[in-house]
Amino acid sequence: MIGLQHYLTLAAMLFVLSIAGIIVNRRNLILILMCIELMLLAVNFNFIAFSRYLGDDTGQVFVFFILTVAAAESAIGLAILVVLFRNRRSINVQELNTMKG
Amino acid sequence: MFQAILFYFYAAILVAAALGVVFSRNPVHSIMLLVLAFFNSAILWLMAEAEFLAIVLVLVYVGAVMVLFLFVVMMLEVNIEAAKRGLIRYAPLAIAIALIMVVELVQLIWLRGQLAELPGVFVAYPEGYDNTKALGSVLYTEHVYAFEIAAVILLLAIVSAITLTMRKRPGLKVQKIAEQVAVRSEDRVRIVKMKSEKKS
Amino acid sequence: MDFSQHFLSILIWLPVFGGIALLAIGDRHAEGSGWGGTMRVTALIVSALTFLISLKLYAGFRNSIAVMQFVERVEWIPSLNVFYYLGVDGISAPLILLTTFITPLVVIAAWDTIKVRPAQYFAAFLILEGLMIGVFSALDGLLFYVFWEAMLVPMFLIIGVWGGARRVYATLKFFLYTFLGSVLMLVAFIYLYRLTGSFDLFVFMEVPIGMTAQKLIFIAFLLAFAVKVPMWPVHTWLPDAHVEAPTGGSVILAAIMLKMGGYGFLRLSLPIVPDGSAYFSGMMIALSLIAIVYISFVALMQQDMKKLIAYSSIAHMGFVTLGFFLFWWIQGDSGAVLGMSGGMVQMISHGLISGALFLCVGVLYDRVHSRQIADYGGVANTMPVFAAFMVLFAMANAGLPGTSGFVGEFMVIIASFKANFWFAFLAATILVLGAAYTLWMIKRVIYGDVANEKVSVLKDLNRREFIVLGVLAVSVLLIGLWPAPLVDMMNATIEHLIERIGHSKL
Amino acid sequence: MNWMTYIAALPEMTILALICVVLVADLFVDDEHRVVTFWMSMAALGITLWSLLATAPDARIVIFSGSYVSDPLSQVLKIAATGFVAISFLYARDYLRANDIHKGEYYVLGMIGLLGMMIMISANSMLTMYLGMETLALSQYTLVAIDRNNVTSAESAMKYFVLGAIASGALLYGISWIYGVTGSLEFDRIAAAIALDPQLNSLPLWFGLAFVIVGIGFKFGAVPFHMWLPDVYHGARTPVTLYIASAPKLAALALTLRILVDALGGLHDVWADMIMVIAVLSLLVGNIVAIAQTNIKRMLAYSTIAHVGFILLAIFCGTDEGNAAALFYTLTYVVAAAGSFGIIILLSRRGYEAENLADFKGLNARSPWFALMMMFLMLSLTGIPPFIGFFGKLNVIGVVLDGNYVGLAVLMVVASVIGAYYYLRVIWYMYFEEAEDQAVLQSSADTRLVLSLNGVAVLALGIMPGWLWVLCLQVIG
Amino acid sequence: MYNYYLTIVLAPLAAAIVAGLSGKQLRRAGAHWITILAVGLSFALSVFVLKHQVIDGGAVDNFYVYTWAVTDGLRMEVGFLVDRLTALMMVVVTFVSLMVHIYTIGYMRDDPGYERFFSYISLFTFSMLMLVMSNNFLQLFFGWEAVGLVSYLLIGFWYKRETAIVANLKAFLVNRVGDFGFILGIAAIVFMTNSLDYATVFASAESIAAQDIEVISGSPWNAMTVICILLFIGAMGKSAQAPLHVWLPDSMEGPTPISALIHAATMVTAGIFMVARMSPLYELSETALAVVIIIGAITAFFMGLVGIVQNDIKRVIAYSTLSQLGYMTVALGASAYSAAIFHLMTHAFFKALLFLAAGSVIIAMHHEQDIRKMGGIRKYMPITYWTALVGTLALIGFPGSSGFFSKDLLIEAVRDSHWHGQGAVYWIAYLSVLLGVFVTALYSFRLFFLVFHGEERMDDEIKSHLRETPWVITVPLVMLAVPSAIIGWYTVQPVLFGNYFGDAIAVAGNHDVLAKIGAGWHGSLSLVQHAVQTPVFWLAAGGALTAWFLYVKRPDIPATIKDKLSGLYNLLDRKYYFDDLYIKGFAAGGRAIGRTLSEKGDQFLIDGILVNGTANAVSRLAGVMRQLQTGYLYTYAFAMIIGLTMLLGWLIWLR
Repeated sequence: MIGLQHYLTLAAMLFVLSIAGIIVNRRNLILILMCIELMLLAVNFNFIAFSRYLGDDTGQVFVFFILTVAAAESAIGLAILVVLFRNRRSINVQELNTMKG
Repeated sequence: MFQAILFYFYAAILVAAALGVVFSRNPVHSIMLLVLAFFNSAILWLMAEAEFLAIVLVLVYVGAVMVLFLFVVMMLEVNIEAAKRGLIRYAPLAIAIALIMVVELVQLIWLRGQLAELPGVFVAYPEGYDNTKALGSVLYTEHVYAFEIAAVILLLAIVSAITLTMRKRPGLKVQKIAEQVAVRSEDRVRIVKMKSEKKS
Repeated sequence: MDFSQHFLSILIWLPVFGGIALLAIGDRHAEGSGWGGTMRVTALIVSALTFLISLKLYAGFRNSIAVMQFVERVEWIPSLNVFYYLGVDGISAPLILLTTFITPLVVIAAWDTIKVRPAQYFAAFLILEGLMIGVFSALDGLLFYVFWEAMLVPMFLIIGVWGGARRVYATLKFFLYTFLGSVLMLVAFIYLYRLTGSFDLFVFMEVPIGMTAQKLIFIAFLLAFAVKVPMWPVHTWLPDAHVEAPTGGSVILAAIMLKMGGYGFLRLSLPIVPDGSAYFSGMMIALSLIAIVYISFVALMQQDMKKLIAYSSIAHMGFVTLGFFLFWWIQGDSGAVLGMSGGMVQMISHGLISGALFLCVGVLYDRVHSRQIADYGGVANTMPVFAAFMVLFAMANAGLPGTSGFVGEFMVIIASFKANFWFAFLAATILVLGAAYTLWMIKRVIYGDVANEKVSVLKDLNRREFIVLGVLAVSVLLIGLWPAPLVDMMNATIEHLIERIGHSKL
Repeated sequence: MNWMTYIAALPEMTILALICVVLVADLFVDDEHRVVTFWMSMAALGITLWSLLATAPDARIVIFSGSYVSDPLSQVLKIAATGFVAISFLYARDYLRANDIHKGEYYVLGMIGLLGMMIMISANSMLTMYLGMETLALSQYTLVAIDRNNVTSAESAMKYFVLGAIASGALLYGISWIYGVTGSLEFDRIAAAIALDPQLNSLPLWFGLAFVIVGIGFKFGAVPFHMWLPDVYHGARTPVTLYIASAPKLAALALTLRILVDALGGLHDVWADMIMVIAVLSLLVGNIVAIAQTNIKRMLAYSTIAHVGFILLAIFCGTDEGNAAALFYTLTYVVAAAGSFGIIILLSRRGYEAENLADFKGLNARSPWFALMMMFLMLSLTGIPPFIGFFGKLNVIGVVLDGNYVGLAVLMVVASVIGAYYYLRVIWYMYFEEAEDQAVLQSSADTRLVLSLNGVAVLALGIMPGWLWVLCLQVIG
Repeated sequence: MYNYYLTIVLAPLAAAIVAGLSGKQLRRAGAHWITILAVGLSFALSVFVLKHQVIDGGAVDNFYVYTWAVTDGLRMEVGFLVDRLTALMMVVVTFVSLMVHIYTIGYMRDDPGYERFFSYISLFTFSMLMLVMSNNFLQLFFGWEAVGLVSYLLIGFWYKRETAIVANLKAFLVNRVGDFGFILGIAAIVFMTNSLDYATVFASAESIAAQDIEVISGSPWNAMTVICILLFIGAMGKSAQAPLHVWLPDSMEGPTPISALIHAATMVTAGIFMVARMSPLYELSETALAVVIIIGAITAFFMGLVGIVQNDIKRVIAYSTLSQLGYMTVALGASAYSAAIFHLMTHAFFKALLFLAAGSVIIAMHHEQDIRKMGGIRKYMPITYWTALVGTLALIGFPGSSGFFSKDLLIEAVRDSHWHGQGAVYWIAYLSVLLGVFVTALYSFRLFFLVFHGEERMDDEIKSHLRETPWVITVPLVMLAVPSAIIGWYTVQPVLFGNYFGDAIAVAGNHDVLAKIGAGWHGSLSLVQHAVQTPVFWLAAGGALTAWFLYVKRPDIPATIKDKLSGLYNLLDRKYYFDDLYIKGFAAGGRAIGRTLSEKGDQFLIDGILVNGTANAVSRLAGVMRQLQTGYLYTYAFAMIIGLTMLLGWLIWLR
């Protein structure tokens, strides 16, 4: 019977995958932004699973807000990305180290 | 049983799409795969009887956010091939970390703690339950405060995006509607009285 | 307003506010006529006034009782049960007098030798004076710590701003060394506060403490005070600080700041953790003796006069700690008081002598701009009066009877013989070694034929320098010939202290 | 339900309304008169402050179905946050004007950030806490990037954004687990659930806790979640750094206290160890790496990390007194940090960012007064009495010793000795070195006045620290 | 009497202060008048005190002037004990001092440090009086060190001379080695009695002797022995007993008047005086007395030998002084304290005389001190010649001279002492003093003949100016020659056999050798008459004759002997290599230790490794740790993830 654990496992896999994506990705900032979306998706899975398991809608409300915020966040993230690109003509992660130490 | 097969099928596609997002060589492919992942997620959420969120996910993400991503990718015209190198070199590290985390989470969910012993069955909704209605009824009552904040966040996103990206370019021709509407003929046309020239 | 009720407060805050006033006056009136020297005169008036007021400490002091006198006690931070609690007894009163006595001399000595930002210089010294008096009179642990730490700042600036070539290294070393020591003391204070709910030192002294805690508290105090004293092997900041500090800084450092370590042992370590002190007394004595012998040998080989005097200070301060920790080793019923008073007298006397010696080096440095022994020779030919003073102070440093340097050493050596022959034996080596390094320096600097051009054109002391050194010389001889007033002042207190530390607090 | 109870949320409502007013009004202000926006914003903050004082609650009030709480703690934190935002606006004004980035959005975003902080401070459920956090974070990302033509600003904004998003992802994941185990998002009910069923206090909940700690660690900038902090402090324009370094620390404290203490207080023995480890790491890494810095903003960033170690160690103790010590420490730290960045701003001028330590050389000769103020601030950060920073450390060490963690106390003081070195280096540069730059300090009288008050405050508070400590104990207790 | 004592002590001090501080205002005459008057006053009063003590039979005065400090039940005071021993010393000190003051007027006439010199010698008189008049150990130590200080200042009086300032440093340091023992002795006394007062200490002498001190744990030593040996180490320093004698010959770098006053007549005898003063203690420790007598014997004989090969006129006398001090010490060791003091007194006169005579010669020779460049001075300087002859005869113990009485009886006392029959100690002591007589005569007359007789070896320039010195120099010579010649006749009986010292000197019954000799005492005349029957006389005569033969009759022989016995000669010439041992051994060794500790200990280990090492380690660590902050986003994210993984791992596996 498909239930809580399966959804949680799926969420965990997505979460781990998104983290791996952030670490492994050394070229494109946009990809990192996408990984973040993936991570939020994993969170949403968790919330929905728990909400359904508990029979409590609050979790789903939370997901609703996460979706809203994530949209706003993407907008700002992409705006910063644009600013960065205009300044540097690049969104390569490996070139993003003028400050260090 | 059928439900299980469906779950595994869509879950497999979801995970594969996610892998594709992470490891794809082309950002556009990544975006497309991410869209695929969102669709599959929506299906899985539907299977969990969270249909309102499933729809919202498709609408908001696939319909808006991913388009925005695509738009930016296109706009920035990043050189794809040049950015390819170095991916494989760090993959083992990422895989190791990922494996450790997976082991940890699997331990948590399946092997240790009380979660492993739970039946883990989703609660069956009562008859006549309407997911959309249920959420809607709490959204404006219990969660009105959060709702207002979400509105502020959206406002903030607007302000931020404008602050960061709007540029007043010199020489840019824009319409100033108010001025255009408010214009009077006196401002534009000057009637000059002059003597008619005589033919010489 | 009844001033006698706030006597110690006046002593502390008069110089502090005087210093702030100096900062406000600034250097604008440093040179020139008319307003010229306002700021120097202010500095002198404030410091001299402080000294004059502090004389009441001697006049009004009752020798016969061991309790705190001139007590002030006002709530400061009620939520932490901290009091603005001041008072003096026979241990602190002489040290306060020493402080107020030395500071005007330092002001006079720096009268026209400091060219850069003189107002800040004098202000730093005045503020420092107030804070030092605060340390000696604070009876609340937190208040004590506040003064203790705050004191570092003016000294840090004095060395750093007006110091020599390696001043930054020296002053950072000074600050960090002492800071490291004192923060652990803070931990001990807070521990005691948590134990008793109060920062009152007398409450600390009364509360029973377990042996492990006593050992740890002792170590925490030890680090704070041993660095200040300084004891071997945490002494290496001192030569550097002394060498780089301006003359006045060296004087204050040697004359007063080092005394805070010794004072701390008496005021805190011994009465608060008597059993811990007993446990570590052997180690303390060993360290003191190492300081005396080892450091004397090191001093012998110094090429820099200030460094030599600095090392000599360490060796002489070894007597202080030796005297303080003899109590547990003395067989028989007397001797502990002798050792402890000896240590106290040694502190006062060392304050005068080392201060004077640093001033002497300062006199030479002002003229030749070198502290290297090798750059001098035959100074007596051109500066006979100076040479007389220098020899006098050198002899005092070598512990010649009749000078104050002898009194403390004599008492400590005698007391240490009561503990163990070898303690006395090693301590008494200072007679030979102290004379060796001091007089060898004298031989190379003062005596001999005129060594070089610079020495040949030296001018003897001017009136200002003569007054400063003369006053110190008189006091060195006075204490040497008649230490009774000094010793009487602290007898009752030290006897009381000995009785207190004789009782276990376990 | 009586609508009058919603009056407790008046400050948030007020500021939101005033933000909208300023936002719209700013459209009609041209660049030359942008200072009008500044004054409007100050007025808005003033009114907010008034509303805060007017609604000061005597007891705990929970409204909006348990998602909003107003108690003395929130009141104190909000007042402080508003004040610090106002101070940062004031310090920023001349700098922004001189550097042609004087936009109305700076103030608007700053105030939205303040709203976010207030929401966090008053949050009583995971949902509002998350939303408040995002409000604050998003406005901060934008503020960091506000100088659009500045490469480092954009770079640090990007780093901040990505890492912040990861942190909030982790936090959300943790929240989801906590929700799953306890079945609730409200702090009170989470605490009640844990208290009711000891069975809940087990691995799944702990997992959620660990993820939440990642979020908290990130917001505070605790090791190893601190990596954004030096780069952001460094890359952002100094007024923005000032903003980030001051008031948001109060929000981070609220986040920590609300989640770890209010909601998960029952799990103290689990999170204490985790907090201790990251606190100790912060202490060491912050203090040690700061030594190697030549950029004063970076140096202060590492110093922040070190101070966070202190704050977390106070919270680690898990007592009311410990939390009060954390509150006290945060407040006093923020005073000193705000002043320090204010002085850096003071030294900067058009086209010249005084961000290197060497820029402080010879400040004593150029301006003895502000050198003195900077010295006060540095000494306060070092923890030298009688400056207020000392009493912060005193209280923290006190509560740590109460828990019998002698080793930790020793570690703390040793770390502060290491830290003393780099603070002293600033004093050293100001006092012992000759000035390389002889330019006259330019700033308005009001800025100078407030900056002076800020510097004197660390001394004055240090001389009279009692009332503040009483206040902290009261609002926590 | 109280005021007299104070005046005696303080008059020279006041004069010293006045002359020292206002030297330039006073001018030269002022400086010498004020000091001479002060010392003269002291002398007159001292004579009065002596008369009061001896003739009027005045009681012993023991009182305190003021309390120096009191703590822990230990009274540290300043006070006077005036008995016959003290009175005798006071007279000797003030008399010699007065003579030297007068003499100095001539001797230092051209010196720029004239006022300073008078100030110093007056200060010395004060210090020496404080020493001898003390009634407690604290003041004794004060005087002890104060005379050392003045000695230091005076040896280095001509501070431009490198040799002088080396010598004064050496003198002070060697004395300090002695004082090191001395102060430990005082500490030991306080340890045993908790008192510094002579009377109290002497009263508890028996109980001290009954106790032990564990210097080396496990082997208790008799407390009295420890105390006495420690005190005697002090005496060895001050009275220049081997091996702490090295400073005295070098101290001749000082002006001659102070060589006479300090390094012959008074200060160097302080050790002898001290042991005599402590006789109640020494009598209770056989071991200590054995140490005393052995050290004295070695000094008496071997230092005399060195005197034979010296060529500096003052150094010869200095070695003679060493040798004579050895004699006194031997007498102390033989419990013949009175004999020691008696010899001290006569020695003070004739040795001061010899020094002053030598100074007279030196002045006349324009500060030439090498006796190889002298000779035949007799005819130029008759007064100096005759007074020097008196001094020399007294020194070798010519029958009838003061030295005869003191030395002859001293040797007799040693011969009959309680050490007789005790083996090696006895024979070492006795043979040393006996053979010493021959040596004494040899070097004394060698000096005398080389200076005053024989060929005139000085250059013509000096010779042309050579004449008798002025009266301020010759008068003191004559004034000293008189007691040198005759004082023995009149004082020997009361001092040695007449219980002169009364309770001031305590001798245990079985040690009382003088009483034994006194039994066969038939007066001074009888002693002189029987002088020729003693080996002492023949040894002295033999020495004098040898000197005459070698240096007047056959001046070529000494060179031959020198060549033949070059090993021995070198040994003596290099003073048994003591200087080399001290300079290359102790001084260089001390410096090497200092350098090692300074460089390896302080600079390298403590500062280099521990202090700066820690600081450097921290900053290097900072450098390494900042590398972790790579600037790359993925590193930052990675750090966060690592942190998260660790937390989770800890929760799962470790908790």
